[in-house]
Amino acid sequence: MSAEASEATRHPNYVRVYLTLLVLFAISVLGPLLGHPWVTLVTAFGVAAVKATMVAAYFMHLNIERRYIWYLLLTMLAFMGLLFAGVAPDVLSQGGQNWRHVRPAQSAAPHH
Amino acid sequence: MSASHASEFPVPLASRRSATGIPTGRLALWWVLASEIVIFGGLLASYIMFRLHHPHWADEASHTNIWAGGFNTFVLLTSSLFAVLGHQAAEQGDGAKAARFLRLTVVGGLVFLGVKAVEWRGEISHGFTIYRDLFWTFYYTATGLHGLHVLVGMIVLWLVAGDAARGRNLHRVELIGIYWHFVDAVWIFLFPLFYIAR
Amino acid sequence: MAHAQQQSFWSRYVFSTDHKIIGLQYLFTGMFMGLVGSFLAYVFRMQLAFPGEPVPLFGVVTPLHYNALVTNHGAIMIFWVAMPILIAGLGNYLIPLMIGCDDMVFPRLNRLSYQIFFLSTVVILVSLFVPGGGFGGAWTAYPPLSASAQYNHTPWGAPLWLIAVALEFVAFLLGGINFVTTVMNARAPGMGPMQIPIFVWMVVIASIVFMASVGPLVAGAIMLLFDQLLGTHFYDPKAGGDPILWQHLFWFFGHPEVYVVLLPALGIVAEVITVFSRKKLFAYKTILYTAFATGIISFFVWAHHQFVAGIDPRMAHLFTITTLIISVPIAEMTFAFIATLYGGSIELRTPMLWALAFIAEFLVGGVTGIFLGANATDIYLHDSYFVVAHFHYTFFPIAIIAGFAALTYWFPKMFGRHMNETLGKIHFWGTIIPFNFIFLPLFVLGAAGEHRRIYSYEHFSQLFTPGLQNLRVLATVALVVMLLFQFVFLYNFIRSLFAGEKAEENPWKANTLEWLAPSPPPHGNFAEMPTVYRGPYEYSVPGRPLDYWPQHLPN
Amino acid sequence: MLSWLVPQASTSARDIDWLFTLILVTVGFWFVVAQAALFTLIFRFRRRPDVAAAYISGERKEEKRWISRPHALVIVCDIVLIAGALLTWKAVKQDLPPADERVRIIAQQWAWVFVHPGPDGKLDTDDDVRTVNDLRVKIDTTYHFELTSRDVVHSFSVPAFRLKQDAVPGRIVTGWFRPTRLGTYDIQCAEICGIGHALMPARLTVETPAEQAAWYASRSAQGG
Repeated sequence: MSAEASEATRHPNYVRVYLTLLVLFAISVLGPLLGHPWVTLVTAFGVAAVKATMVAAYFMHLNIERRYIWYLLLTMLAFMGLLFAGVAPDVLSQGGQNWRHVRPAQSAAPHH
Repeated sequence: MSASHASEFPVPLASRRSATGIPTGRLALWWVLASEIVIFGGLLASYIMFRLHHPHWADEASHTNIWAGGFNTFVLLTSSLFAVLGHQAAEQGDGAKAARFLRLTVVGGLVFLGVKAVEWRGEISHGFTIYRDLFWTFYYTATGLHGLHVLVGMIVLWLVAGDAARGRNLHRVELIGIYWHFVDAVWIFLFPLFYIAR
Repeated sequence: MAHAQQQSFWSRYVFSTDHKIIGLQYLFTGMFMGLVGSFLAYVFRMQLAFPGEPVPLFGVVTPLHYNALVTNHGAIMIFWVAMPILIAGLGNYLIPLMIGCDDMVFPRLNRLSYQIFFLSTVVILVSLFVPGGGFGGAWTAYPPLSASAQYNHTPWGAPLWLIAVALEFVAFLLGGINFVTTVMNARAPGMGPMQIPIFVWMVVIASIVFMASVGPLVAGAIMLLFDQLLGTHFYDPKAGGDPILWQHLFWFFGHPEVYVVLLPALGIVAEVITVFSRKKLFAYKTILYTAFATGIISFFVWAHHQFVAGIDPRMAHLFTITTLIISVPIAEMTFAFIATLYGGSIELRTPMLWALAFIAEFLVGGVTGIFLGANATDIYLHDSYFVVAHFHYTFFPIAIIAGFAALTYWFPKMFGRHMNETLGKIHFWGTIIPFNFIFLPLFVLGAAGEHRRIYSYEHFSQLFTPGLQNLRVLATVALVVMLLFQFVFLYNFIRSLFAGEKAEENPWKANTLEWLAPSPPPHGNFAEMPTVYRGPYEYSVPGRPLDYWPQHLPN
Repeated sequence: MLSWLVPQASTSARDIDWLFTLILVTVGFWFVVAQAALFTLIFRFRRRPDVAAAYISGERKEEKRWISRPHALVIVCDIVLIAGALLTWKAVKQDLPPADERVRIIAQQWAWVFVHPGPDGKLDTDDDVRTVNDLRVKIDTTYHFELTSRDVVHSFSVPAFRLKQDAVPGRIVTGWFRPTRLGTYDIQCAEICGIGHALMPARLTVETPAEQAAWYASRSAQGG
């Protein structure tokens, strides 16, 4: 029980974390208004990564969880990176060595 | 720990052991989330690849409602705060207070789904249906799958809140909270992927 | 449930939360589906040997039938036989016993997992009889063929097949989470990581590999189901989709899946060969580390199934390298198993015969995999009968040979009686010899250029020669002989359930904790919860009167 | 080795058969060694009365040698095989030698459509010859093919050429072959494509330039 009590005292101030998240959220919405693609990329996805990490660390208590739970979740993310790296040369690219996509001209027109 | 397990179901000794030091329920929950990461990960990795393959998807994405999506981000963040405050109350043994916070979280989920319903309705009525373009197929599939998780989370939150109000199974307050934060974290990525990037 | 003494048949055997009952439910469902899958194989092999002739117990095989037969044979044998028997059945039955606790950590989740699995079984069986017939797009279900009834002509069969597979995934995700959590948290006091029996380790590694690899396919299956039922275009190139995406999502799961079933099979072999050679397992830690290495590398090899599928040819190099690298840990593990026999006192009881046969036959499957992992030879051998023979030399040892090793080894524990040894040996030889005569000819046929999933070779002049047709007939006759010998097993199994010689707690004089429990173990397993004092393979320790030293005995 | 079972009718066939033999010899060696070790040990250490089993943990260095040395040897063999596979793949699949002629191959449920370049040796001209399930090529001529599909995934497979490539809708895959032996060979579809999967048996004829010219002439006589 004493272990649990000491865990509780290590909890962060949740409201402060929440307010930080709201500020980050505002940045992610306002960033694209500058209209610069790199700024959008950083404010949208960089900030999203920071926000998700904060939620995981402080709300899901990964900061006081056993360390290998981090490793477990990050390993799963790494496997998704692996999947992306293995599939992108075929699905993302327009063509490659000795092959190319043939697609009907894409437009915003409805396909039915 | 063992006292809160009291229920009609005879809990086996196995469930009460903890060789890792992590309570069994929480340990299992981490594995659930690990398997959820790869489900959402597979869907979103596919989406990102298609998105980068089709430049015209940026135009399609400009038709999503960034204000609705942004408001929903705010709602989920707030409901996450309620969930974690509920956990704090449960840790202090105050089941009634925990239940109040969990029910507030459920309200957050309801608002989220309500906004989502209005948003979808508007999009569909403007012709942005699931068939319009593959972008919209991904949009409805990803946000739909996420919405399903929100719905399941709300139901479980409601059940856990009912138990907590009577001081039972207080350890579950933390578990459903962790799940809810995960659903929140998924939305944190869906929001820029489908709304902001255009 | 409150009154344990007055349990009805239903609450005791059907809605039980006891891990042993659930394990047996999985086991018997898997065995039943094994019969279904074998029957499908019998029908299409008969068609290949005697094209156009009506097959006894079935009738004339049309192309639509044939496609549905091979598709569902593959899917059933992997998802409804290998997975439930090796992982869910034996895992459920043995994990709590082997780690010394009374049940899984989530008994009701466990029951739910079986119920979902049972539902998936019903769906897959129903899908064979719906209008249009069962799905016939191969167990890999490549779109656009699988995505549209316009192409596959099975408007009901295809979605039902996919739903059944998805339900099966959900069942095994729930089961896998239960296994991993149980082994992490509920081990008996004193059982450190290096005191866990190899079989338990293998099921845990397999469950983790399954969990990490199946996610993208779950997402992919949702997308495919939307294509089938809603008419979306995830995999339709005409509307911006990409059929290759499915292939990647499928094989990202599909190849690790091979190791998901292989690892528990290797675990069974480790348990059996140590007991029947009275030897400590050679290099426990090495075996464990090679299993981890195999699990991890298995995520890096998937596209070797797609060398000629239209992927970028530069990627094929990377996947050839990783594929050949994975032979290293598996070869090392095999060497360790063979080395375990050195200096042993080998008794060839039925389970031991099966375990040794596993090593001998799996070697064939292992070395022939090199031909397919090497990208250049795969150009020729891809989708030929060489592939079919290769993976049957892996999956048959995994699912059938290791399965029989496990059944014959743990039968006394599960049912408190012994199986008949003579009938067991007859069944062993009657299975192993015909097995080789089924699949060795298929290597030759594949090397001669015969492709898979072709219902009749009459239209191919180079393949419809008398010599090659004789090989097809040989394979089919061998299959029928092998299937007939399974009745020996069924007779022995059922007879021994009721009239076998009574078994004591530890008939094989083994070390692991399950042999401490009564045979069959009651609800709660152990009269007194055991404590562990040593590793599971302390056989023939010098200076001790007995040649085994159970894990639970104090020094 | 493969040429005992199926004719070797292209340059790629020669390369791939060579690799097949290399792998066969290497893994055959391992197979024989491992099986011999297994059966020898089973026989040598069969149970005998009053002979107890040895206690070997396999964790000590001098014991581990027994698996670590074969392990190192397996790595060496793997490197050799990887090198052989990669070089062959590069020659067969990646590097396109300069084309003498081009053909277009279009798969559909359930037939193969072949577009021959015609007497002028060029595709997309008026004298192109379209055939169904009948591909005719000249011996000792390097062909590039453009492969695609109209509906589902098919696979263009000519066992005698050791040639196989999936035909994927929405993609055009380019490959090459150079026939070296006259004759008529089977073309199979190697990827399940529906009810008629077994009913796509096309024929590939390797002929002399004179024979092909005569065939083109007879086609235009019929057509014109």
